[in-house]
Amino acid sequence: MGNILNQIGIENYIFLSVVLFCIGIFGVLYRRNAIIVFMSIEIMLNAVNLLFVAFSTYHQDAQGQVFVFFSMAVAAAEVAVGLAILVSIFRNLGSISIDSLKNLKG
Amino acid sequence: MDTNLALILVLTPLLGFLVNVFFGKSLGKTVSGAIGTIAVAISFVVSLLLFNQITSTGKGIQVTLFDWIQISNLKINLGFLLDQLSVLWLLFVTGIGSLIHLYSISYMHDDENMHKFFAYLNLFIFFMITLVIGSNLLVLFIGWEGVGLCSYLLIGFWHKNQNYNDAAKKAFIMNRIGDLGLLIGMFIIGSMFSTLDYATLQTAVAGASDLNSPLLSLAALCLFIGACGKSAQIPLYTWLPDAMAGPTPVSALIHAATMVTAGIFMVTRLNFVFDAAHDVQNVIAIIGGITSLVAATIGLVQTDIKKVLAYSTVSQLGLMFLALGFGAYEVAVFHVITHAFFKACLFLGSGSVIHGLHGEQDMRKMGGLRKAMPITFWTMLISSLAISGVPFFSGFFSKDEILMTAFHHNISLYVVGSIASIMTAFYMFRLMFLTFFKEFRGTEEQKHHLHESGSLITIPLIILAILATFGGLISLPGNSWLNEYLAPLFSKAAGEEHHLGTTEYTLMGVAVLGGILGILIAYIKYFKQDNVPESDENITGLSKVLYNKYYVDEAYDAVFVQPINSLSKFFRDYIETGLSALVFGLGKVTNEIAFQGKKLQSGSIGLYLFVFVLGMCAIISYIFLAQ
Amino acid sequence: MIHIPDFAHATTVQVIFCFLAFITVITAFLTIFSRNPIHSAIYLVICFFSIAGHYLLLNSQFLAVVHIIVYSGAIMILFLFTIMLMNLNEQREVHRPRITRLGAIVSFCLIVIVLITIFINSKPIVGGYDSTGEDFQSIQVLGKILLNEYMVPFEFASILLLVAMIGTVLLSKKEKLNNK
Amino acid sequence: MNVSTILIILLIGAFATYFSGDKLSSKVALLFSLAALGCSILLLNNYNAGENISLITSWINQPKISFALNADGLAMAMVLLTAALTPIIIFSSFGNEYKNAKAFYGLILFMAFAMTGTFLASDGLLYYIFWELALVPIYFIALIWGNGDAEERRKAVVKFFIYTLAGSLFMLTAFIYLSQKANGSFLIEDLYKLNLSACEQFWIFLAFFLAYAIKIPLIPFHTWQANVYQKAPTVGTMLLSGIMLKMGLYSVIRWQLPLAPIAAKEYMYVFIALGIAGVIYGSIVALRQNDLKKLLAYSSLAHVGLIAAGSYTLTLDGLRGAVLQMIAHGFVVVGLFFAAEVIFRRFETREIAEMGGIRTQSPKFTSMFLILVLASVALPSTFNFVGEFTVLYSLSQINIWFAVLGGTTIILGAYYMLRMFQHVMLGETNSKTFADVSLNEGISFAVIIAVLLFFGFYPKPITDLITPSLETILQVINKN
Repeated sequence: MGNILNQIGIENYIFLSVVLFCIGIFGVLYRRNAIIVFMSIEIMLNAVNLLFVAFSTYHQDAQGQVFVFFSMAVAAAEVAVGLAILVSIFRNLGSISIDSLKNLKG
Repeated sequence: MDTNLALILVLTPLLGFLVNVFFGKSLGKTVSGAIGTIAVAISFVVSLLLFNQITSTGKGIQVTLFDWIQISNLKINLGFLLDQLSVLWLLFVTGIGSLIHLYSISYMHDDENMHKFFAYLNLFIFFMITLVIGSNLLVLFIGWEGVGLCSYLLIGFWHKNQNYNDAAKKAFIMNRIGDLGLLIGMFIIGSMFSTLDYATLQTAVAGASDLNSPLLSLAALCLFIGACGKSAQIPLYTWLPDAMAGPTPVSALIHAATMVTAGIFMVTRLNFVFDAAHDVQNVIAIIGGITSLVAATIGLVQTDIKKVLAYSTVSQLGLMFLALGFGAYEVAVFHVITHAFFKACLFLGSGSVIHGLHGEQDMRKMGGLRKAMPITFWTMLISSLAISGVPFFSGFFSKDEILMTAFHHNISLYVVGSIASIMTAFYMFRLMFLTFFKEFRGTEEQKHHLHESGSLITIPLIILAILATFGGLISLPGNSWLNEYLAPLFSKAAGEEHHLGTTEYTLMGVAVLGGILGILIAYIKYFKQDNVPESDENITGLSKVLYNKYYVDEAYDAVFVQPINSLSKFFRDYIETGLSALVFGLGKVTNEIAFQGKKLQSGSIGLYLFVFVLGMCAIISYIFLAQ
Repeated sequence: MIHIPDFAHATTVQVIFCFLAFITVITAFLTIFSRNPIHSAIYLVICFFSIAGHYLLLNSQFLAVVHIIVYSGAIMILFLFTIMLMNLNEQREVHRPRITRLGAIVSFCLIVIVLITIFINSKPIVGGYDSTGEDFQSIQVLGKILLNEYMVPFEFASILLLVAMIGTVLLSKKEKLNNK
Repeated sequence: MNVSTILIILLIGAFATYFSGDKLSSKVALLFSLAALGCSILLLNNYNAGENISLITSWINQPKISFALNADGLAMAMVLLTAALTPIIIFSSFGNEYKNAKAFYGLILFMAFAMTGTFLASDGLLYYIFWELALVPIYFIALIWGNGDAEERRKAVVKFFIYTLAGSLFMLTAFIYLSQKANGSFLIEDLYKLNLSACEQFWIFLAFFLAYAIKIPLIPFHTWQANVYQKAPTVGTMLLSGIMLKMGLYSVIRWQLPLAPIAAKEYMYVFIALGIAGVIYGSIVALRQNDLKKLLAYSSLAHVGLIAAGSYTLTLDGLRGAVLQMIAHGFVVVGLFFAAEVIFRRFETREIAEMGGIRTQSPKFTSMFLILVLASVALPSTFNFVGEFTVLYSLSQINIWFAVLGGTTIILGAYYMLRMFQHVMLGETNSKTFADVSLNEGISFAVIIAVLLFFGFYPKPITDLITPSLETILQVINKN
């Protein structure tokens, strides 16, 4: 079989991940629920991962995929820690709305 | 040998000063006075030796001690030049100085700081000698400022009185204005001729191609400003009358006989420069004439005995500058010498009167002192006759020569000078009549204590009176020893000899008549009609203007002193605070930015994210779109 | 230039791509817009599945499998657990003020425009998509690379995961420790 | 033996003083400062004998900084000034009690160390380090042992610190730029050799100017001066006005002019005018000051203005006069501030209005003070006259009006100094008792006065010492 990108084109993957990424950003900005914000971040991460894989195929090189592995590991760790933090915030404040997190005020 | 003599000449007064400063108090009054007097007397003796040497050889002595200041195109030595002019000056400075020291032993005997007085007097003599014998302008400048300093110290000798201190300060600052002129003059001369040494300067000026250049004129003008300050000429004369705050011997020595003639000395010394700048000579003559007239008019109505003498001094100095302006240097020098004699005598006489009256200086409270103080009276009378130009006294010859020179050059200045002379005769005899004739107008207690002063006071008076009488002999018209003596100094033949023709005799007659007229008016007004000047409040009209010295002091105060003071206040209160606020403002702005920046950290995560995204957009577009 | 799929003569692969892309974008949007966090989580799972589909399409099977295990499996379960633990529902979230929403929309549009402009302006890709035929993404190859070239980062990743695990336990247990 | 000896003595002295305890510290400090003076005289002797007393060793490799101390005549003169003034300053403080004296005297010696280093350093960065190092001790001296309200003092001192520091940063920038041009070398010889364009020189000149104008200070950068002088303890004021100001002036001659000669020539008139404006402005502001130390501060502003104007003339006379005047002013200003301190010890005030009538009670002090006042107004036969005359002469060679305007210092200086003298010393006897000077105080005054009078009549030794190095600097300036 030939290269799959001959039929789809790398541009389309780029567009797809851009859109996905922007949706993630939009979610981060739009929602105040910390969990949803977290989900948006995951979407953004996945958009990047997708691009990595697409280019990995494009270059016929495994390194992009290896990177995605690490990125997944980091994402997993991040989600675990992040959610733990959210839980303890929820315990303390009774809310996970990011508007209530004003302790960073200078 | 010459070096040693010169050093003895200079250093003896300095030694006297040092001894009196460090040990004066423990030595006792008489001893410290004696030390002071002897120190000056030694200088006088040395001066006589030098004079002897100069007259026999006819050549000046140049002594170089060591390099002083190095400037690229100038090398200034600390050196002395002893020639005809400086030795002549030395003679009367140390001579009169010795007499006045002698006089002061008695006069200042009641003062607790007498040793200091003698220390200052000796210091003055030291600086005056330095001024006179310096071999270049900068050494002259040491003496020039040094005598100013001594004048400051001595005017403010009674330092508890702030008015006296004000007068002292005023004298110093006025002198410094002149000194700036002198300095600038020196700078110009230095850059033009690359020397400040008199001898080299003379050859350089003589060899200069473009005489009468504006730069040289400017230099001469600046030097003349210096002379104005020191010799109390318009516009810098106002310090001299105020300087009468000092003890009377000081007025006699510094403010009549010696220091104030330094300006004339300097101009005479640099005669070759002034000869090359005719415009400036005219300025000098005009200023001299005006000063003599203005000062004489003020002198007409003064009631303080020393103030009268002070204005008389200013007026006489004006006459000397009149002569200088016409290039008749030897005539001016002649008048300096005779004036030193009779004015010193007058001041010392007035000092004797004041001493006798325990500090009273107002002539309205004197009178009838003739009987109580005969020696003082006769010596002062002789000096008054001399200053008024009565024939065969010294002042007659010198003043007559000045007027004659003026007549030959400029009639209007001659008229001005003559009027000033008539006025001089008038106010001097006004002084005599008010002080010595009629009845005593002071308190009973003063009358009771009236007595002639001691011999230490009267001996100098007598000597000076004799000199005032016969001093004119050194330069008789037509047969002048002085002119011949000074001839080597001047480029042109020493003074165009006055052919004693009809004109000259007429002029002499006119001068004599004028003098006698002045005396007569004074006689009628103050002896016959028995007038006594009115008390201060009752003075009106023109006399009020004159009595208040044309309000010149007030004008200076309003035009110079007050603006500078308000400027200073303005600078201090507004500019300084403004600049300070500007600097602090920089700090405040930083602070404010930080404070506002702190507010940006609201803690709102939404806002942070929003800004983060915007920033990311900006960065990405910069990286990818800017190219 | 943008490669516009010709739908009339679309190949199977193209059709699958379009379909997957459509699902991905739609579910992503739904994740963000649904009020109920649980719905969001469900949509996200679908989104992740579609991304795994993309991976498969790109012939990286192993990655697709790992993706499903990690994301759809582990992470999403974590999310759901958390949501349920907190007992969140749609009423709890108050809507943001209008200005914030406007700002979000503006910045969204902005970044979309910026990124798209960049890609339009960037140089077109030169050359075709040649395939060397060499195997580069099979499990074998990846395993070799991971354990040879990327040995150290790989071990670090494991440490990271360990640390994250410990941290998570500590964070969620902290309250109890304080209470004791 | 080379010049580093004196630095070592001062540095060891600073630590020895600190560890000798509060009671002994003043004496130890005096001892070490005298040792430094002796050492500097010895060095001068060696220098005059033609011995090479400079030192260059590499210090830091990346960036390339050498520990280079260059002692030419000019630097030696300034080192001597520092070494001579430090013992006088320390000795003058013997009448005061300071808490934590060991730190106080240690800091004085440390400051002397840093300032000596500044004068000697011939590597740009080393020079900069010493330059900033000198700022630290004076900051603490003024802050901890100063007088007046603590809050105001802190404000004034911090302003001074930040202000001068900010100025020097520009200098550092200039140095870094220069060293880039000179292949990473900071050595002054290499920097002298650079051929910079007029534009580059302009910016470098400006950067240096900011640093020096604040330090010297020239108007309008002088606002820190009066307040700090007033608030600092008198010892600190003496260090500042006597030596530290000279650092700025010295650096103008050593660094600023030779490194940017084209710019210096181009903008000569501007900077001379600025200096002269400082003369007039300082004099006028000094007229109406009520605080004795502030008045002296403004008089100092006027004098350094004249010195700066002399330096910017770029003539041998101007530079020479400036250096002479620097030394003379160093001595006289220390003497004057000491006089203010002597009065303060007795009257506990610095307000001129509360003084007066001292002369009747203490003739000796009056005489000494008067001599210092007269020296400050440059009476001929004092050292100050030699300097002032030379500077004014050089100004007159540039333009006669500069000399006239600069010469107003002769009149205005006399005005404010004599006015001050009149109100402080003369008048009715003061109701408060004023003991005449003690032996210690008398010695300090006598030394200063002796120096001023001796060099007033015989400045040749100093002139001969500084002239060759000034000529070298002028050659660098005029190389194009």
